[in-house]
Amino acid sequence: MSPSDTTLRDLHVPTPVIDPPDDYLHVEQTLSSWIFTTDHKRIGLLYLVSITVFFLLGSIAAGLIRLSLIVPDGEIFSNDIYNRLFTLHGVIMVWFFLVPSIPNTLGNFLLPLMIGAKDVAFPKLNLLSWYVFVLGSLFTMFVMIWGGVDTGWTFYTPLSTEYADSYVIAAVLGVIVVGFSSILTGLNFMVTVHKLRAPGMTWFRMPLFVWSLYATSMILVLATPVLTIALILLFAERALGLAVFDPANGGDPVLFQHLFWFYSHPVVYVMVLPGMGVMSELITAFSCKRVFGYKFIAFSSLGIAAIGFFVWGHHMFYNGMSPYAGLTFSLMSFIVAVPSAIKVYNWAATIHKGAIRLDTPMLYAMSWIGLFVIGGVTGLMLASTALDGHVHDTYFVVAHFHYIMVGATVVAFLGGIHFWWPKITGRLYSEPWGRISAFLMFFGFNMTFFPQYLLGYMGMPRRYHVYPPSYQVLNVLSSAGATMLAVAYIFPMIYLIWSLWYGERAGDNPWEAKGLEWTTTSPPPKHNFHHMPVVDFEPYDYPNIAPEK
Amino acid sequence: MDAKLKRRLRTPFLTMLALLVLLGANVLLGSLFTTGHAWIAEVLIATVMVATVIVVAMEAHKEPPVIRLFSGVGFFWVAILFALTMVDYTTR
Amino acid sequence: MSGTVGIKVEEHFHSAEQQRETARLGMWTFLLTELLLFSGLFITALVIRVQHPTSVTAVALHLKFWIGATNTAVLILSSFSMSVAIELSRLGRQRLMLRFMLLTAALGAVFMMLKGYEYYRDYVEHMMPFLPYRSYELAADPASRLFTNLYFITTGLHAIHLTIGIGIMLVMAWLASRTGFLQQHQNRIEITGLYWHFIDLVWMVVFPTLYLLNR
Amino acid sequence: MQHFLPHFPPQLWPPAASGMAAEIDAMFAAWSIVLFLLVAPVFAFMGYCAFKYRAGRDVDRSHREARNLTIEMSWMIIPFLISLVFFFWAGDVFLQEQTPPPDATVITAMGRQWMWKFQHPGGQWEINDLHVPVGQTIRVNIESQDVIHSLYVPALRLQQEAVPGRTTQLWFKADRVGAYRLFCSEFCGADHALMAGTLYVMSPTAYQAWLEHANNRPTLVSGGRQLFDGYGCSGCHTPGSATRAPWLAGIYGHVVPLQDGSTVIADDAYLRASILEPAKQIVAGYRPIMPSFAGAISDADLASLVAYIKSLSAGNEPAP
Repeated sequence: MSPSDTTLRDLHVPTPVIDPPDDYLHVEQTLSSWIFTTDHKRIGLLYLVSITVFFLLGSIAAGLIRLSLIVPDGEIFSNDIYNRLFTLHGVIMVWFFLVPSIPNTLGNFLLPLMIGAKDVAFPKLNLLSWYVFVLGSLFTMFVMIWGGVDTGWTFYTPLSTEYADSYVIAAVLGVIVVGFSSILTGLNFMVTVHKLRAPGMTWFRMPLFVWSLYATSMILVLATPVLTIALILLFAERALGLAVFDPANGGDPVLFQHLFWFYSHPVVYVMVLPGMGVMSELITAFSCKRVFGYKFIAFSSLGIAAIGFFVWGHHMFYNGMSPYAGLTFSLMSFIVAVPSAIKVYNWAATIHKGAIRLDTPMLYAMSWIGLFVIGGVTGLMLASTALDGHVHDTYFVVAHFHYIMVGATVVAFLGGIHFWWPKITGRLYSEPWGRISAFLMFFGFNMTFFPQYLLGYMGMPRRYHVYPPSYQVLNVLSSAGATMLAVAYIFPMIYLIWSLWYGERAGDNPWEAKGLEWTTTSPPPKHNFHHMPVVDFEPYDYPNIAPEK
Repeated sequence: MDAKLKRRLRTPFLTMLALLVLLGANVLLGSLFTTGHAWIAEVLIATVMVATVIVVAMEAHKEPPVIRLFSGVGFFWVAILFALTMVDYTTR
Repeated sequence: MSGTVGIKVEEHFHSAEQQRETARLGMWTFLLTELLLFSGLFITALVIRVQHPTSVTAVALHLKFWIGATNTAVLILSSFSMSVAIELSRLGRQRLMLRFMLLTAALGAVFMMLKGYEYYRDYVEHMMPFLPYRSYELAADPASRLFTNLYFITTGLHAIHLTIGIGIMLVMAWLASRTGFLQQHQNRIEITGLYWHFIDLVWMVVFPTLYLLNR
Repeated sequence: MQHFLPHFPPQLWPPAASGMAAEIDAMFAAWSIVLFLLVAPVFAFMGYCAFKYRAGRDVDRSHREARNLTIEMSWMIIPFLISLVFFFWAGDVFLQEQTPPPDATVITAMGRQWMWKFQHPGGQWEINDLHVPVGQTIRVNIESQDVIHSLYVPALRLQQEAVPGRTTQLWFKADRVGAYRLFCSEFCGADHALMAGTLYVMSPTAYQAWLEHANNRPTLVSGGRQLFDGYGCSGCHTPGSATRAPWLAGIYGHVVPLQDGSTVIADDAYLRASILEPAKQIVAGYRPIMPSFAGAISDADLASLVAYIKSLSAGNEPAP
């Protein structure tokens, strides 16, 4: 140290004043500023943490299921434990992870940013929604881990009402409570999109992610109450003796299934639609090109949400429902595939003549399209009545909906998290590790679930902990794939958390993407924008000629 | 009670009268006919009552288009639920 | 006089008008969910009616038709009283509005008392098949249990909604007992009114569904 | 863990035992090919574009379109119309499945936790296995005593749920002699996975012989063993089960200590009473958790169960 330095210090030269960061992460640091926050970005992070915990729990259950199925004779877990495990896995993954996954984390964070609003329409309701979610889901978790529920996540009567010897009442109550959280979020998003758009933000200037969130919210608002009432009737029958479905008195257990699937099929689109929205953002950003057929994609989201309500009976072809109803539902299911196909073709056309960067989010996007398409076309097979007679309730169905729910929702969720991570945290993650994880995810996923298609066509019924030995090779293969999949989940958790401290600073727009959320700082200030935006540009206005590298 | 208030209360009052009359008609039908096709008239009267509440009492007619849309669109979904469920039960 | 009525604009809204419309749209969206909730019960009722028409008629003849009809009238009156309260709130006449809100809540309470009496009659007349220790009037007709049970679930769920409505009404009345309420929160009265009218509307469907059709 | 070494070679296609099964295989194959043709070009195109138009490559990017109504409408409508072929094909087969021919032989299937009971027209019955003659139309009337089950035979590419309170139907005409798997495919509780058996498609003469052969009717004891699983007794009355209940091997004829300090000799009457009214005489050290089977079990089944319990000698593990 040179003497001049010491003299300078001794002269009490004031240290340069650094403005404390005023972004939403740092503006207040107390615990109560987090748990009583009404800031949609912080609530999004609260949700992110909660659903990650549930995802871990659900994955552990899945891992134990795959472990058990390595041997055909059910020696690893007893029937009761196995049944409780897959019920736990189903309930957690559907209601505590997939339904809130993209809408409540990325959606909460991005919706106001993307339409240029300061917050969602009802910030307090938004926080209430998180509390309701946490209370309901923790209660259900407690019940399912300490007591156990062995009805499957579908709670079919009369197994759930009379015969199951487990804690159905409490679990059903918890799921009803979590339903209110979905309703509040959906309500909030719908009203926000209608009423809080920035000046100039017309409907056709909204990002496609917002369109898909709107369609998702529509489903949440219109479908969740029917689940609530179905479960209330179940609760009344089991807990209070107010039987409505009881076959011993002439009640119809199929009616419960009608009510249940009126919710539970549309809710599949709650899982997929936000994923499709994320895809539209990723593909345009990494093709550096305006999306092909904006209006078709936008309206196809609404189309899926609406037609999705007409198809629930394709879960019920062989349960004694009238064959004419079966044919009606089958036809509607063929129709609902149309808007999904539109999207896929339009994304392919978007890539054409773009300037494509194969960064981590784009890798997730590409694998998303592959997995979603496989899941989608096998869905068409399942919608074909007679074919469903063979593969219904087999591993074919299991593989199909995992291609949709994991392949489409989880991959989109991870892709979206990677894409917006710099915006959320202001940091960049390690790109090489990101790419490795994306590849692992794709291969691990296919290795886990493709064999299940074969198993299903071979005739292995689902929810079997004991199975004929000739199915073992494919089961072992599937379990091996599951370990790879587990690694692909753990990697991002590690390097994303690592990046919080050691990641490079991201800057406002590391991907050179378009959209209002990239015009503000990373992380955004508490009220999202330093100057409230006025929108006078079209969505995805990428330059017509790709930038020179 | 001043004139202004009186003028404003005319619609609610007439709404109440209309609803009571409709209810009276329905009760009459219900107490006179226990079988037959009186149910068609009864359902129609109930539908008119519901429409009156939504349009007049809840002032949907004064609202911006989006709220008018929301006040009606729910019935479309109710119709889906009813129609497709009944496809099953009427053709079994 | 109407100059004294208004809304305190919250931070994330541009204008009072935007906030007002947002709140109303939010309530209408919530009512959409309520509509779908109850329609799940109505479709159940329809299915039971289609599958067991004679049993349903047998049950309907045991339900207290006249109490149900009176209760419908009570709710129509309460809706009127709510409408009056809303009109008063728009004119800024807070004290008179307060009385009509209390009247509305009181009419709701009358409904609940009649409902309670109806349940008591059901108990006396052995129309509670879910009570294990008590015989059931229509025991010879097992399918009738389904509709009787649905009657209790539907009226019970409606009663819960009405109780919440009365609660909200009392809280609003308590808030409105302070001066200056309407200058800041006139909006809330309108929102409460929407909910109240809707509960009324639900009963207008419940009444024919359970008591009236083919009795 | 004798099954830890996987079974090689893996079977990758299920056997088909009826004409309808062959048709469904054909439908599956045709569907797969059509879907492949609809999807593969998209994947190939995306792969090609991702390679050709990588950022930084100097390629022609002019004439970029943001929309094209003709193209969009055509890829919306054409695949849909193609797929409709399969809607009609599948729907046609589905309606055939749902309308059994009038001349079929009727077999009754009763599902209950966790067994299938099949009853032949001549009164012969069997548990979990079903014997049918080849080349003859068989209609199975399916009922359930408790929860929803589903009778599923992969080799027939067919299943039908058993809904309590109703009778559903499934029909088939097996055209290949053999033994095929039969499952319950709708989750029905703890031992759902064990509710499985075999469909034996036999030559008509063999079937006749089977029908007439007395040995094919289960003896009291062997029938009782299946009922022991079927009524769920084995769920608790098995060594090492999660729910603690006394293991019954060798109990017959011995002295049993009861909760209230008294003792009783386990004779026929005691075994019967314990099944019908288990709460009356609780064995010392156990909790009164067993449900009553009064009214839920027929006298014949009760006799079989008691016979089975008697047949268990001390130390004898239950037959696998």
